[in-house]
Amino acid sequence: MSISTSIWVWIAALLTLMIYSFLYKENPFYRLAEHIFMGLSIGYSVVILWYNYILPRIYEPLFFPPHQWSLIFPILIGMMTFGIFSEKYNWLIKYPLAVYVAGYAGVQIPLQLQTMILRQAEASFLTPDKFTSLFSSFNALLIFAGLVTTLIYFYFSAKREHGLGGASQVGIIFIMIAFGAAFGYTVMARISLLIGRMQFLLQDWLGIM
Amino acid sequence: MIFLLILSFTISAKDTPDDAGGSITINVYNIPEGTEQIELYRLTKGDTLFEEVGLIPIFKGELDDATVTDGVLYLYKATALTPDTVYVAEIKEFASSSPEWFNKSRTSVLLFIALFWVVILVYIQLAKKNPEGLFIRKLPPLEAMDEAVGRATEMGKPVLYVPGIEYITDAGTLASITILAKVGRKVAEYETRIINPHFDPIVMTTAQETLKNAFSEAGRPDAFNKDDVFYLTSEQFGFAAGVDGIMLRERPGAIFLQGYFYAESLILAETGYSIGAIQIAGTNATTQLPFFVAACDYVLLGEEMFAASAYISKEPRLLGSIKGSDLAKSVLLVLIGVGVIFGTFAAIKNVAGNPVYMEIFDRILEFLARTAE
Amino acid sequence: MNEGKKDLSDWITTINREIIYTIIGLAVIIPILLGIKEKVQISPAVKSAYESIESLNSTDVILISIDYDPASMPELQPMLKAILRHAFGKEIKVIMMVFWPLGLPIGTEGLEEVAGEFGKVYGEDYINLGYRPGDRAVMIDMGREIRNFFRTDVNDVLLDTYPMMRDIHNYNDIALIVGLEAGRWGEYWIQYVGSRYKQRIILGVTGVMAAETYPYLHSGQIEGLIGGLKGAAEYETLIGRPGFGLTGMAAQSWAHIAIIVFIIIGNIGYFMTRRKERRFRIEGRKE
Amino acid sequence: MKKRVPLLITFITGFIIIVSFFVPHRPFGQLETETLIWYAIIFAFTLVIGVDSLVRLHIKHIRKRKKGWWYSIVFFAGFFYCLTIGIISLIQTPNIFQPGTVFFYGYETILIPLQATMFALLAFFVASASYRAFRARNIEATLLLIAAVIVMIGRVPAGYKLWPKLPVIANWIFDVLQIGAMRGILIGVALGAVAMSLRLILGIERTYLS
Repeated sequence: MSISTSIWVWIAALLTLMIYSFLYKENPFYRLAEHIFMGLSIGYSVVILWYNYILPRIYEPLFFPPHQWSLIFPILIGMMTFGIFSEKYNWLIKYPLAVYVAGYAGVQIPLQLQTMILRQAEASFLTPDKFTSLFSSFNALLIFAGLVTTLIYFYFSAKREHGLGGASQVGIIFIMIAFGAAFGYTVMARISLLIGRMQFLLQDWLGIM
Repeated sequence: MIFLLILSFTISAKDTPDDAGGSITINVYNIPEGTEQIELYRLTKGDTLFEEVGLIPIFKGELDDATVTDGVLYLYKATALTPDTVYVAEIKEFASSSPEWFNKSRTSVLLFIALFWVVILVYIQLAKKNPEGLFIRKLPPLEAMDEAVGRATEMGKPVLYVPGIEYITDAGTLASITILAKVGRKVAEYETRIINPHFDPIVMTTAQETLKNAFSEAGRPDAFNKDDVFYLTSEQFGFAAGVDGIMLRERPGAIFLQGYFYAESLILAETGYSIGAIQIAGTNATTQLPFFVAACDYVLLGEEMFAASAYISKEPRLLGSIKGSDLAKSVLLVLIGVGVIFGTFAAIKNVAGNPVYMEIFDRILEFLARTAE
Repeated sequence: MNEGKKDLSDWITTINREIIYTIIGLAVIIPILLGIKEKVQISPAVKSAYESIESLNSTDVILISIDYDPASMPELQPMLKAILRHAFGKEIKVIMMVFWPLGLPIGTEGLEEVAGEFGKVYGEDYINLGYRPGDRAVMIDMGREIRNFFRTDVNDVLLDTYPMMRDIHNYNDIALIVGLEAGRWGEYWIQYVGSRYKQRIILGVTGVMAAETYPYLHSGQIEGLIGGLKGAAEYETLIGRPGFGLTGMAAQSWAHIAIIVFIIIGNIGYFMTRRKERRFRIEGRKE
Repeated sequence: MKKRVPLLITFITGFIIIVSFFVPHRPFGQLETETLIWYAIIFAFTLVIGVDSLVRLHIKHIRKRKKGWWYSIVFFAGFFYCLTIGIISLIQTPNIFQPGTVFFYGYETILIPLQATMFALLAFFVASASYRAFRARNIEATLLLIAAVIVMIGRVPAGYKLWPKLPVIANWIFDVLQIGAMRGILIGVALGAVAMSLRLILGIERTYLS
């Protein structure tokens, strides 16, 4: 294999090097790549906006049978966001904002309770099947201790005195171990990304593999 | 004495519970050995011919027929095909579907919401009556924020505030906006510059208003520069590239990374470190916490971020709500604790030959598990 | 400290970022350039994936689904190539399809490369169905008739023109599904095809996803699991054809060791400065 | 009018959505999916604001010949490039994300390498961050360091060669030791988010409406 003759591979390779150049220091090449990136991604959002939102969600349901006239409401609410373009009608944006934020808050409350809090609590119950062997009992108790002390660490309204202070000390130890483990676990995936880029540069671009 | 029971292949049909109607649940029992396929047929009352509905998955023995009309009566028949025989089962009475007004499987969620709501409201009332009696522990990252702004001012450098890459609907983003108001007031007080790039346009407009108010409150409305609060891009790594560029060019003295972050967290934090800025991070993204902890000077860990946003205002109502969610934590701890004791107790009792406790325990677990579906 | 003069302990507690970056870069580049291969331990999960394909006959057909994009290519492309080499080496026929649009170019590249190595003929030994949107609907409908969604192949040629496809209509004609996953499609394959049609499935997933996919292997819903670059390297070892997986694994090992060495150096330096500071404090009292 | 009404809207909307979680009967059961469609439409309008903000900023840079103004021209070049290939593809085919279209090709050849390279910077950053942060300063930091190093080395073949038990210990740390704390953090975050959402609906938290 030899060096690539495709202009697209060259562009991609040069952009890759431009981005990496910032590891050394800020320079015009990085800045160039950064602005190309920015421009492309905005152009991309405009195309997505047209293609994924305006066409299928506004234009088609409104102008083709069965006409969904009810969609006029979200369109009107959406248009109120344009209020920020004028000094006088600036406050109009608070209406769509209120609808938007409240709607998601309403979805979040039961969903968080159901899928995060209750489910995690349920998973933490010590059922008899967790005590089948000495080792598994030990593990179950360890997980349990980690959970309880971590929750205690996140107590905000109680003074850290007596047992509570000690428990939250243990809690932060568990938390730190968890962070270390998560960090170590991710390293491999991150190195894989670099391997991918190097493979592209060495193989697809320079052709020296 | 040994009874040899040959259980026959049967079928049952009932209205699918807790749904909006339009669905009947069919169960088959005692599926014959060696069955390769179970076919389901349906007869609409008044018709004469059975029509095919579909295949019932053998391992599950259950199928939701979601092609029915509410109120119409149906008769179901299933056939189990083995290499040599065809078994047939039919329901005796007509079944029909109807919508329900309450999803019973979500009762525990409702209970918790009601409890939570009441607790928070009660504490808010208590806090209003007696604001002094409310203790909230200090959060060092929050204390460090003023100092960080101060140091940036001393060095003559701007402050960079990144509100994460989620939408305004994310609780972390909302908390970040409150923290931004606090940082903004300090920035205005010290007459420093704050740079605030955004991933989402709505968060941007909200931040613009918030900062404008913060500057007014500090008595310097004209010091606010709207152009410093700007939209960058809604592309994850494009945003990271843009913010990194800003860090390298503007060299902020203090960097706040507050909000929901994804993989770009460490890209931003390491670049920020390389320019020697004080970094105070905070995120409700549990997956990114380890990276912030490794690379930043101070970090608001998960829930601390929400507590911080309530703490800033020092408003009794908000502080009351922190107390409320602490109590919810206690309830959970008690619940889990009781579960542990009861579970152990039930296990011992069960071994001793009294299955009643075990059954109660199983029921409780089932109740919780159902809600998690 | 001591008149701004830097001694060894200061140097090693504040190694320049550029030096760290260079060494990490080299730790990845050198193994790739020299094609260094790492020896890996075979895990049971990969072994059972290997055996699933090993158990097939030369008349059997496997379906490979490319459900990843270029970001996951370093981990999953070596798996694709290793599995293709294994299959083509056993004269098994291959159908490839794509659920992640950006996966099409890379999947096609891998398929054509390995097919070329084995002198396989398009349309007789392998076929490329291309990309279709609508994941779950496509999966379910392919249980009835592949042509419902894939009337034509990736080149817009009718499937029936190809001799290989004449007798292939649905999952009954496919011996095994191989899903290469970087997203949620792996779970869809299990739920919508594995359970519903009792289809045999093996999955290859990214390293990050491996932990959450293991339960499916334990419950028998998939027959084998190849996780991350390490899994790809194991598979390459099993088929006796070392490829990029093993090279990548060497790069991984080097980079990991480099990071750990940096951590150790940093800590040695840290303890040295601490001791030095303590000494200075005591000496300071003497003065 | 300017603040009261939005707060009222917040309360009513939030309350109805919560109710709909428990009531499968029409019209509540369909409400969640229906609102999501509505929100997608509102979202489309907000994107316009973002594009407007950025385009305006860059025009300003060019007009005022600010330092580095020609980078803004580069920005527009990228912007119009993407727009053009988008339009060409839209005219060509109904599905522009189909492999083979100009848009797909332009996306794949330029945007993907940029994204991938930015993402891959993390390989360098995990190295520099762990060198700097993983120092045995106190008990917590030491445990963080030990957990990270064991999990890191346990995942590569070198760890097995060093000591065959290492991968086993790494797995145990990941499957057991860290689970409790992670669950605790998750529960905490969820409780905080629920409390925040309740504060919003009750109108106590209103910074975002400022």
